[in-house]
Amino acid sequence: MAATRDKDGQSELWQMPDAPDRKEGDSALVVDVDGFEGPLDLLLALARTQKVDLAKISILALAEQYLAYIEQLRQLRLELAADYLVMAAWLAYLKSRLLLPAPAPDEEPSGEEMAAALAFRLRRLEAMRDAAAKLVNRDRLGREVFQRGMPEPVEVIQNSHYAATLYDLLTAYASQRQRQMVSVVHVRRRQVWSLAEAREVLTRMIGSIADWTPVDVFLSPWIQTPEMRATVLASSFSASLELVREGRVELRQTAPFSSLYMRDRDRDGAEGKNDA
Amino acid sequence: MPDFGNLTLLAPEERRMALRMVEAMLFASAQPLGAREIAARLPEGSDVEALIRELEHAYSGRGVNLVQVAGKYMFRTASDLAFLLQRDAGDQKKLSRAALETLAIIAYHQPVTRAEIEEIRGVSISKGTLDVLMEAGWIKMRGRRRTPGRPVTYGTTEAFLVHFGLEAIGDLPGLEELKGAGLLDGRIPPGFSVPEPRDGDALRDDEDPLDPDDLLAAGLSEHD
Amino acid sequence: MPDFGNLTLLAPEERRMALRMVEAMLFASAQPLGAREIAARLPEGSDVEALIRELEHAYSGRGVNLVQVAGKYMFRTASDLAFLLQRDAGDQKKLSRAALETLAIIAYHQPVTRAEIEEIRGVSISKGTLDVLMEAGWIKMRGRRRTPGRPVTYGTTEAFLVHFGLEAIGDLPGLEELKGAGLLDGRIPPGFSVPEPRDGDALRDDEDPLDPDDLLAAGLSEHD
Repeated sequence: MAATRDKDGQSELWQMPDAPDRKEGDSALVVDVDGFEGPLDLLLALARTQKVDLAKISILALAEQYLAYIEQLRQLRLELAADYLVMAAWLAYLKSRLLLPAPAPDEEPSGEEMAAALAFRLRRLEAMRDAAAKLVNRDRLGREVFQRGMPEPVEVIQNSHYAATLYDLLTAYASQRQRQMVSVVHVRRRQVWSLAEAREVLTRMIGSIADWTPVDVFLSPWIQTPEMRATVLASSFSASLELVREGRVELRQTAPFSSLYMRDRDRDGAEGKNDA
Repeated sequence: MPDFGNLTLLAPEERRMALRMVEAMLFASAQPLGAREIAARLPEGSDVEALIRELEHAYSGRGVNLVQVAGKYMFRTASDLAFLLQRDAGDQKKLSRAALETLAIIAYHQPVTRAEIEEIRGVSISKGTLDVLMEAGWIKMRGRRRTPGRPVTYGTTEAFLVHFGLEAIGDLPGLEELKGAGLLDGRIPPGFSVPEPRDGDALRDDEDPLDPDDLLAAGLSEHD
Repeated sequence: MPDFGNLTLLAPEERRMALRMVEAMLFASAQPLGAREIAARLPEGSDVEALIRELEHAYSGRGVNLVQVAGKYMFRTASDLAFLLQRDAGDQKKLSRAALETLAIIAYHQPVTRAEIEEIRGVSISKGTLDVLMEAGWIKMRGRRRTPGRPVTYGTTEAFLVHFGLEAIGDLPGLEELKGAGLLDGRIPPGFSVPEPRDGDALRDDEDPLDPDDLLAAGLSEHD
């Protein structure tokens, strides 16, 4: 316990088992073989050492060279990138096919065909390298040859840059306004006095209606605009009918379309309340 | 009478090389070069002034001249050919329908804010639309409306009148004329109106002048 | 033997004017100009090709030459004067070997997919490699191969031709030999048909246009 609490002791405990592992890890680092860009690049470099025209190269010899090289690296306990190993396996197979021409099924390419394919790929890669070198050694703009340092830009005069006639303009204006007058219908939010609202107002007023009173008189505070009149009257009328049914108010109308009068059913109580 | 050069005839091989060098240096340089800068790259003992004079002479009647600016030398297009470097870009680009409508609304309803244009069109306008019209030089920012947010107001320019052959913005046809021309059809709801367009740079009562950095911020300057 | 021109002696006044105009236009532009662009600003009936040839000849031995690149024309400094001007060039980024090989493969095998490039080089290409070439403006995405997965095809741009001083993609160095050796044939071993690299924008039979967001996704636009 003391050791774990102690800072140094703790780090010792943690580090001790790790240290040997890490050393093994060092040797397991993946090697990008001497800066070669992949197995094909390595093969091409090995082929160069044969110092013959790539067209006449011995693929068998090349395969052996490659396998030997890879073996050498592995003896140095270097972990090789996977594609180098895949190539090694493929070359080992190619080598066996070339040395022991087994009767292969028809679909499979023969050893010679496989060798030719590899030779082709090597030649093509080399050709592209040469081409790249030729390309880069050309007189390149901005490196060997130069364009005008102070170009005089073409000045664009924009006066009549956009074509549009007065007719276009008017047509656009008229048709768009026309479109809008049809399609943009401003539906104004209708103000509605709900039945509930009307009932609430009427209920509050029941106590203060002394005698027959025209409905529109005591509703006038709510009829602020002409548009409101209809909805206020309609809702109040419906609400008042309900109140009549409940026996709380009385309604009276002397003639069709004449004023509607309302009074408290229980006038005495109402008066009492008013007095209070 | 300028001629296209007698350098090779007069100059020995080295002189010709020096001339080529001066020519190439002046051509490739991104700034005018002084005689001393040129001399620094020439073989020692070259008579730079003489080389420049010879080159100047050789190019004097050409499409490109060697000119002296602020004591330094540079190639420049011959001044009588400046027209070649101007391109009238017109007559090709068509205004988009959105741009045309926006332009028309600005013309009729000016001074008008972007929000008002959108309200009239019933759709929002992209910044690009106003930019195109500004670039064409047909509209400009006039001022700022004295309402919350102080929106910029737009109006048409002199160039607009010139392009559309109008003497004044008031010459734009009104409602009756548009109807008469068949551009608006008969079913016009009550309350529909076409404003009588008015321009003039004088600000309206509800407009403030533009803020000093309005034009900078928009990356634009007025076009009229 | 180049000479500094016999144009004025041979040419009548109008021809001389036309020559000056062509010279001015080409000199003024840092970009190559096509014969049609030039012709558009010359008096009608001018023989542009002949004027250009005459100018080409007049400048052939000079410090500045008229050259043909990407099927267009431009003035640039004579290549033997590189020593004089290279200090102006600043230190340009050197292309990595991988980038250079990839560029060559795209140039000679276009239109070509990424997988095909990788097949030729025998290693996978890092994303950065194509980006560098696109950023330089030398390659572009052309379309999509009509094969499973619809891989993007790459090709070279006009800027590639201009930078490397090529008149057309058919002028790539060693192209004929490579074709003759069957090394530009994708199939192994060399087959009967030998495809020619093509940089024209017209898509091949087995190419589809790019999807609209291909360019966006790559954060790149076409460079030509």
